[in-house]
Amino acid sequence: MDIVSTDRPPETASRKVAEFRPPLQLGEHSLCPGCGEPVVLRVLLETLQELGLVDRTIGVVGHGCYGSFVRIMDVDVLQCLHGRAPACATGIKRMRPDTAVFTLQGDGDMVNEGLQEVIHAAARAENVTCILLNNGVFGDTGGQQTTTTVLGQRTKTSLDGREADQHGYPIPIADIVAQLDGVGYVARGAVGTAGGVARTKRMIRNAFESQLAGEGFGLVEVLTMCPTGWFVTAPQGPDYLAESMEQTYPLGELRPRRSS
Amino acid sequence: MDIVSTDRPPETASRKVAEFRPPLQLGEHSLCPGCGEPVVLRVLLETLQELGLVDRTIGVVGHGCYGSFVRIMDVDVLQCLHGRAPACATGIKRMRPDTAVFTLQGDGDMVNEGLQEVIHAAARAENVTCILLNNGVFGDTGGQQTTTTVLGQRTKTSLDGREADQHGYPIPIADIVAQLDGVGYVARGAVGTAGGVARTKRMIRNAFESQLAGEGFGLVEVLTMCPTGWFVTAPQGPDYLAESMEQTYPLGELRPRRSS
Amino acid sequence: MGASRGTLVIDTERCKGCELCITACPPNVLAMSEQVNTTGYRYPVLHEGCTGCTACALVCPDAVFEVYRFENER
Amino acid sequence: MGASRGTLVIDTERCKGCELCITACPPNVLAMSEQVNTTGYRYPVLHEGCTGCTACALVCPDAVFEVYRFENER
Amino acid sequence: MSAPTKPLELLEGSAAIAEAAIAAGCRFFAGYPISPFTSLLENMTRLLPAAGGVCINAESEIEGVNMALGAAATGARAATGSCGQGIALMQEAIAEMALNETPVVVFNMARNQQDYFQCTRGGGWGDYRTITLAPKDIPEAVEHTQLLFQLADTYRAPVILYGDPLLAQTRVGVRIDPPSEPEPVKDWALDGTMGGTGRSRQIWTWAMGKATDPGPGPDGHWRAIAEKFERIAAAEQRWEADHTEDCDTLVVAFGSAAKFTDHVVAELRAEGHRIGSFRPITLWPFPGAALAEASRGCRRVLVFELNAGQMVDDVRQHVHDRGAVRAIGGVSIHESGLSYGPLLDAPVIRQRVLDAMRPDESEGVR
Amino acid sequence: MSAPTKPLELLEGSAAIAEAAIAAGCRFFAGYPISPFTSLLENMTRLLPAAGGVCINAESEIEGVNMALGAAATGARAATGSCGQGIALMQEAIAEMALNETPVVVFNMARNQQDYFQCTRGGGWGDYRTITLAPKDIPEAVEHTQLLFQLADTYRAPVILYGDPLLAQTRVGVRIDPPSEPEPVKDWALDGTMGGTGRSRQIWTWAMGKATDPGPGPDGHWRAIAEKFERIAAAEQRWEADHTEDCDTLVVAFGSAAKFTDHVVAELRAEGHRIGSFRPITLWPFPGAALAEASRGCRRVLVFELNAGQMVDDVRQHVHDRGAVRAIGGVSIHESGLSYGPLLDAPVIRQRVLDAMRPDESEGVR
Amino acid sequence: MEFEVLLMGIGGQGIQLIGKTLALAATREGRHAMLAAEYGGEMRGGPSQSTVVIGDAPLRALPILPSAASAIVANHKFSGAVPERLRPGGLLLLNSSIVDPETAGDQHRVVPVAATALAVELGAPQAAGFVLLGAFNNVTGLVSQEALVAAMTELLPPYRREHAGSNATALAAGAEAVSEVVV
Amino acid sequence: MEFEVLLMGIGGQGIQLIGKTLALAATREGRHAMLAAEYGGEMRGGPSQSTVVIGDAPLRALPILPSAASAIVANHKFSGAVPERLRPGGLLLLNSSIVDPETAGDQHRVVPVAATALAVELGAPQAAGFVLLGAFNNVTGLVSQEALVAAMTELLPPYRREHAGSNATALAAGAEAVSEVVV
Ligand SMILES: Cc1ncc(C[n+]2csc(CCOP(=O)(O)OP(=O)(O)O)c2C)c(N)n1
Ligand SMILES: Cc1ncc(C[n+]2csc(CCOP(=O)(O)OP(=O)(O)O)c2C)c(N)n1
Ligand code: SF4
Ligand code: SF4
Ligand code: SF4
Ligand code: SF4
Ligand code: SF4
Ligand code: SF4
Ligand SMILES: [Mg+2]
Ligand SMILES: [Mg+2]
Repeated sequence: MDIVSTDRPPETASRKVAEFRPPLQLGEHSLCPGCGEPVVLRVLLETLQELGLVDRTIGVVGHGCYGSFVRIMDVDVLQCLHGRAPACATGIKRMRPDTAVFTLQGDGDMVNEGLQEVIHAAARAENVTCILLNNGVFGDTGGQQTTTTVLGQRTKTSLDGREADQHGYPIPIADIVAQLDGVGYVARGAVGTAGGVARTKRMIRNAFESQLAGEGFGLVEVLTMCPTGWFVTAPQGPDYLAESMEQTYPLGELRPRRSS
Repeated sequence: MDIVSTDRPPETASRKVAEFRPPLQLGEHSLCPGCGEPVVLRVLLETLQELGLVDRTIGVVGHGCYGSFVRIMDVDVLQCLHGRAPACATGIKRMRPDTAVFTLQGDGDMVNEGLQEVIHAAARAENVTCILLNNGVFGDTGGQQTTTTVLGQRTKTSLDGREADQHGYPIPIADIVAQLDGVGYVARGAVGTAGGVARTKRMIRNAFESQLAGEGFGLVEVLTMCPTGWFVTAPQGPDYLAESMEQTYPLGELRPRRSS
Repeated sequence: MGASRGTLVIDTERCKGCELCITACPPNVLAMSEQVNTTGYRYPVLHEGCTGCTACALVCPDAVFEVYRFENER
Repeated sequence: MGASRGTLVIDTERCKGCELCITACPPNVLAMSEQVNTTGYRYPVLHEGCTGCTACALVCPDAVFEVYRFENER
Repeated sequence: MSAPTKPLELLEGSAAIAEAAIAAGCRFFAGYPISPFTSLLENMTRLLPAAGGVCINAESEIEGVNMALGAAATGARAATGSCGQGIALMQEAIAEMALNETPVVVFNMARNQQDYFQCTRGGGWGDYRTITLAPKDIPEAVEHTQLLFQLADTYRAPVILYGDPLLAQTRVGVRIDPPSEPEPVKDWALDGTMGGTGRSRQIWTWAMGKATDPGPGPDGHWRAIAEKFERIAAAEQRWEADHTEDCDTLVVAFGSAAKFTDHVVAELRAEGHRIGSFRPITLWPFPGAALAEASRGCRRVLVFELNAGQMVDDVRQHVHDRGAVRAIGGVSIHESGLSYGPLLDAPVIRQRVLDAMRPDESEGVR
Repeated sequence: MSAPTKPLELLEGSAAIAEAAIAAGCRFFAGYPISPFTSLLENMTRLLPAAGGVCINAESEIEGVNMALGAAATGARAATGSCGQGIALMQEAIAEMALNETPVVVFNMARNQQDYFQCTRGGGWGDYRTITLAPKDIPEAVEHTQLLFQLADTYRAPVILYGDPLLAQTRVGVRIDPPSEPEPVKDWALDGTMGGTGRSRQIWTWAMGKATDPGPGPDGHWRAIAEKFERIAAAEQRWEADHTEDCDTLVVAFGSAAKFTDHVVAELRAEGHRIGSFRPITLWPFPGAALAEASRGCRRVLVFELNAGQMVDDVRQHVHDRGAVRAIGGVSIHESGLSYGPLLDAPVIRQRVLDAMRPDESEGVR
Repeated sequence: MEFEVLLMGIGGQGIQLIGKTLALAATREGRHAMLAAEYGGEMRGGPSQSTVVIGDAPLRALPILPSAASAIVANHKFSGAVPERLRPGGLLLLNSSIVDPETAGDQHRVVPVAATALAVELGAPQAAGFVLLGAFNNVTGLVSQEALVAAMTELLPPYRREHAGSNATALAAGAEAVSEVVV
Repeated sequence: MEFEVLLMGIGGQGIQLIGKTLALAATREGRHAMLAAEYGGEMRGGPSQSTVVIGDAPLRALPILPSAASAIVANHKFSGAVPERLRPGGLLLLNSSIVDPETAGDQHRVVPVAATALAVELGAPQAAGFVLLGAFNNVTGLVSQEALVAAMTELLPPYRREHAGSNATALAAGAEAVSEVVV
């Protein structure tokens, strides 16, 4: 099998169909090898670009590994307190109703510390888009159990695996939010496979379009790999995601847009 | 029609079928005329007595008009911070697994300030019983909108009636909790009618029995009249409850005991 | 109103006049007094026909009622 | 491996060696290098048969790929 | 200050503050009911929408303060409030706003004076201080409300009004004038327009900036913040001193309580005592130099505060002669738990002052 | 203190503290990850179940502290912890525990020394103080941990350990002995047994008691609490003073930083400087009288703290000559935001001390 | 000059409303007024008190009055504080339908008004407070009777507007009842 | 006497593990040890440093050393601080497979060890750090070689126990490599 040279664009007639990184990304991220979060950042930024929202978007970013994205996202952004992004987004959207407002939060941020914020914002029908990066652990602090950790998973605070008796059950936040009045769009994607990435991107696009149409609260939960916090190798990430997380958190549109 | 003398027990052979107040109630409450909360207190105390839990019960009481019940409940009790009762109850139950632990909270306490606490405790499958007195307002502070205020209701912070656009939608907490893993029993009663009171009492009894059987988290939501906060007269309370609140919050067992 | 199968003791001083008992009484044998108690509230008075069903006691927030059921209907 | 309908530019210095692209490639034309980049990671090399499907670029967390689709299949 | 033509309006303190805030340009308010703050929230609910603003009955204090933070981040004049417990819950966000420089006015309609430390020493995290104004009465609360919006914007910092039940619930005739100073331009505010320019905006306590335009990071940023607070400390001290030229006994008090001590001091002055009064108007920055000056030559500095001794810490740091300081206040709570107890009463205070002035009293440090 | 027979264990500070806590009888722990507190939580997760206790990875700091409150209310020795932001979120509950008298140990594994006010002035609500111990190294942290459980129970109050990344993450050889004092009997604890007796128990900040047995209510109760804190303030001051008999320059520092200043002071002493050191071990109660004594006759009192100036407030209140006080510390943050910056280094401190001692320096108050 | 009024009763007697009416009337007349509510907390039932101060210049009065020139006492239940605070010789207007004037001592200038009885007589039992206020205002001449009526009307919430007429009658009846009292 | 060692490398070279090994070995021998990790925060990749201090009495050393008697440098990338902190004449043990000994200057007693090359030779590329540690310990004689092996074994998590043998070999190889160095 011949190795193809890949150090410069081909000289034969061709069309570029994928770019290194979206124009809105200002630099490299510093996340672990095989982390799923940068993939979501990419599709999010691509979506903002594609929807023409570049100069009227305000992002609110929580605390987790993705927190460092505030340095490389070329949109106006508030780095807020752990868990509070939906409340901050509320203040922002109410004062700037013409902007597209989104939050970027992890499972620790949204489903642990800020569970109340997201549910209340959803019930309040705030017209904002929340994006949840669910890797089932606190990645940033080294892999402790969050409320979304699946049963049986070992973390630094569930040493023999999460046990329902001792540690309780995972909370399927998207399913809960999907059932509230006041909600415009809820979906759950995953970035373990190329198809999953593409579908996730469509979900994020739907959520923003729903916001632009004023349909109410939007949530896109994205299952992301955290090999570091899962104590698996990077290549094992997607399989682990499919075999453990997707079983607890089935993918799909949990609340499609009313118009669609 | 003759008026019957009612200032002393009858002299004819008779059986007392209802007592003034349960032996566990140490004195009078100071709540408004027509308030539904004291009725729940009564059936709660009767239930503890009937289940023989008198000397192994610990109550945790939140902040609301019912807060003053800590002065008249003859059980060991912690008056806790607004909204935090389920967390306190967790610490208590984990250290005293042989006691029956309950919380007494209002809608402002549980569904506003402490939404996170109750959902997390439920998902954690804490083996405690939470009792929600849902009157759809902050009664204690004079009748402002809570998350459970029904659409259209006038409060001091929704002057023209709660409007979805401006104030969001009510949160049906019992329905949410009922769907979580880790939950043993969830029901919703109301105390506007005698039948409702009787059914509510059975629900509370079921919840405690579920706790004693170690089945996980229990929640009994009780719709209670708050004529003061609803700005209606006391006699109008039950009708208002039936016509507005029960429409949004249907009564019944939302998660019956597994064993039953 | 038929004969009484039960009766009440009404601790009128505790009553706060909310009238919940009035509507709760199935045979409709409770009515509010003209007088007020020392706190200024009107309170229920019982007419013939009580069945001893305890509905009034169940709904009363202020523990005003004791209910008795006669061994033999009067 | 059939003929290539597309090809890549691989910015090997950015690669962190996670191998997500390897399994993502439908025709299985990516393999990890023996060499390491200056950060010490192995990186993907492309063999003949790329379809230009962009799967590798979609899954790569580190924006290592540019994908080109040939106007005429080579 | 007020136009003589405009008639007085009889307003509850909370209503006066709400009107003053709206006149000052407040366009976002979020709060959660708690006595005696509730009436401010209710007045805002009533008045703000008509002024084109938004008032949210937030689901909790934490959500309320973070909504206000978000609103302020867009450049809107925003406020929130509560009392004791609720302000405690806001401490993380108040520190955050100090460190990420979002200007929000926090109305602490306290139940009493037991939250002096809470206002002046924070309790959030990191090095920050909060400008705290403690009006003695409703007209001053109106003035302070407007001043606070200006100070918040000038310094890009959260600021606090320390009120109490008397300020919240008393009704007096007041006039609300629009503020004299214009709202500053906020080029730092997030309006969404800078995306894609490479110079998009960022609000972040760590101030690390964007990859293309690095910020100072936490070390540089927090040192800059600390310097800013030193500047504020130097520039924004406010106080009121009366009869301090020749006084022998100085009574120090703040807020509503100072209104009472002033009354007592005036009485005793009239009776010939060499007594004066000192009132910190800004609890932080504490007017230390002015207190040192006012207390020069005093044999007794009597600190009257309705708590177990909190401001006395600041008095001791600055008073001319530390040995002269005596605490004559104390905890005093209404049986409802929600307001002052019987110690806040002119005759009682008068007695305490007289007792402290008795010549046979040993002049020890408490 | 330690039995000479037991070998040293090489333990990370967090592990040593966890073992000390468990040896002291801690049976409930709830915490939420945050650097550098996380490792204490992880060690508790590992060790507590085996000791028959419960460790919960709480869903948030607020839930964690309230779980600990509940556990403590039953009489169990309970603890929680966090750092800056998380402790800020706990302030309402810390005040609550002070006012409803539930003994909980709070481990503030801080990122730096910027949370002195947070620990010593609260920020919760009402009049309360928290005993705060600031160990200078891991062996002392072990000792303090055990002492804190005892103090918490003795005074029925929440207490704080003020740690930092150096204490959390350094490994040293330590020995953990069981504490000498027995756990006090807790007849106030809720065990559920008193229902139906007419004397059922109640824990409540307002202490209104039961209808059949009224309590003092908020006024009486909070005054009693204030008196209790005065007793603690008198009885529990702890400090360390070195070379203070004849010194001309006194360096005041706390916690890990004091370990560094001690080192510098020892060096300078050895070089012939008349320099001494003073370390408050209890940040509250601040050892004011001891500092007054130690600073008598000093021309300079140099306060080294890694913040913008917080402890200096307490120093100024108590030092013999307020005019001698100079702050020589400052904000200094690691680029990660999570630990100390370059100022915490012996050579740097030495230079600051020497600069401050230069005779040509004007000796002003900062 | 500042003139202080203590108002005391129990919840439901309209004490707060008559206090507001008096303060608003004075404000509308261009005077300075203060209305301080004694804080009852969140306890229901029980005492209702307020104080009104009226003056021609910006007020110096404290929101908790050390002493007062006059008092209106609608119920004896919680009026223990009155004798303490009312200055000797001060005006003490009593609802003599409920409070026995004999119990008032001789320190003060007592003016009894059978307010409850009068109100019932007028067919407006809810308006006893306004009877007292009308009487008080006539004795003191603090504000004009028209200003009182206007303020009362302004303060009624829409759903109570129908009481405006009977309240005004009560104000007038109160004034009438004390028209021969020498101030 | 307290003896200080600075350890410097980049993440993944096992710097933390060899520091722990040394400190644990000393502890097991009944000595006092301290291991301070330079705090890298939550940034991934980048420098890895630690310091070990060993003594016979309770230690007085600071957790951030003002100066040290010796250093082990596994990578040049972030070793800028070494010359500053290492006392003149101190021992500087270099991984000469990566760091050019020429760049070390003449202030210190430089001992080069081709640790990476040696480790690869031994078929245990992960064990370069232990080669350095073995060499360092042989030069300094801080602890017994057996104690090092025991500590290393104790520290390996169960799923890495299979490395124990090759790590021990690496320790020995390092010691061997410098056996002729005069201390
Ligand atoms: C109030 C507060 N508590 C704790 C932290 C510490 N903290 C920072 S990031 C983080 C974990 C976040 O987990 P998640 O949101 O799931 O993000 P991930 O790192 O997994 O992507 C935590 C607990 C904090 N910053 N603030
Ligand atoms: C942190 C905090 N915020 C606010 C309050 C004030 N507060 C006391 S009771 C109450 C209302 C409670 O409403 P709910 O729980 O519905 O009880 P209800 O009075 O309606 O029975 C509030 C907001 C408080 N005590 N603590
Ligand atoms: S710890 Fe997990 S979430 Fe964080 S960067 Fe690494 S892989 Fe991603
Ligand atoms: S305000 Fe409502 S809830 Fe409170 S006591 Fe009155 S009726 Fe009951
Ligand atoms: S017991 Fe039944 S029938 Fe008798 S009065 Fe009560 S409700 Fe009516
Ligand atoms: S329900 Fe009870 S309180 Fe209400 S009117 Fe009837 S007896 Fe009185
Ligand atoms: S573009 Fe498609 S076929 Fe080509 S290398 Fe990437 S994944 Fe494989
Ligand atoms: S997915 Fe990207 S980072 Fe991972 S191995 Fe492939 S090219 Fe490298
Ligand atoms: Mg996560
Ligand atoms: Mg309610």
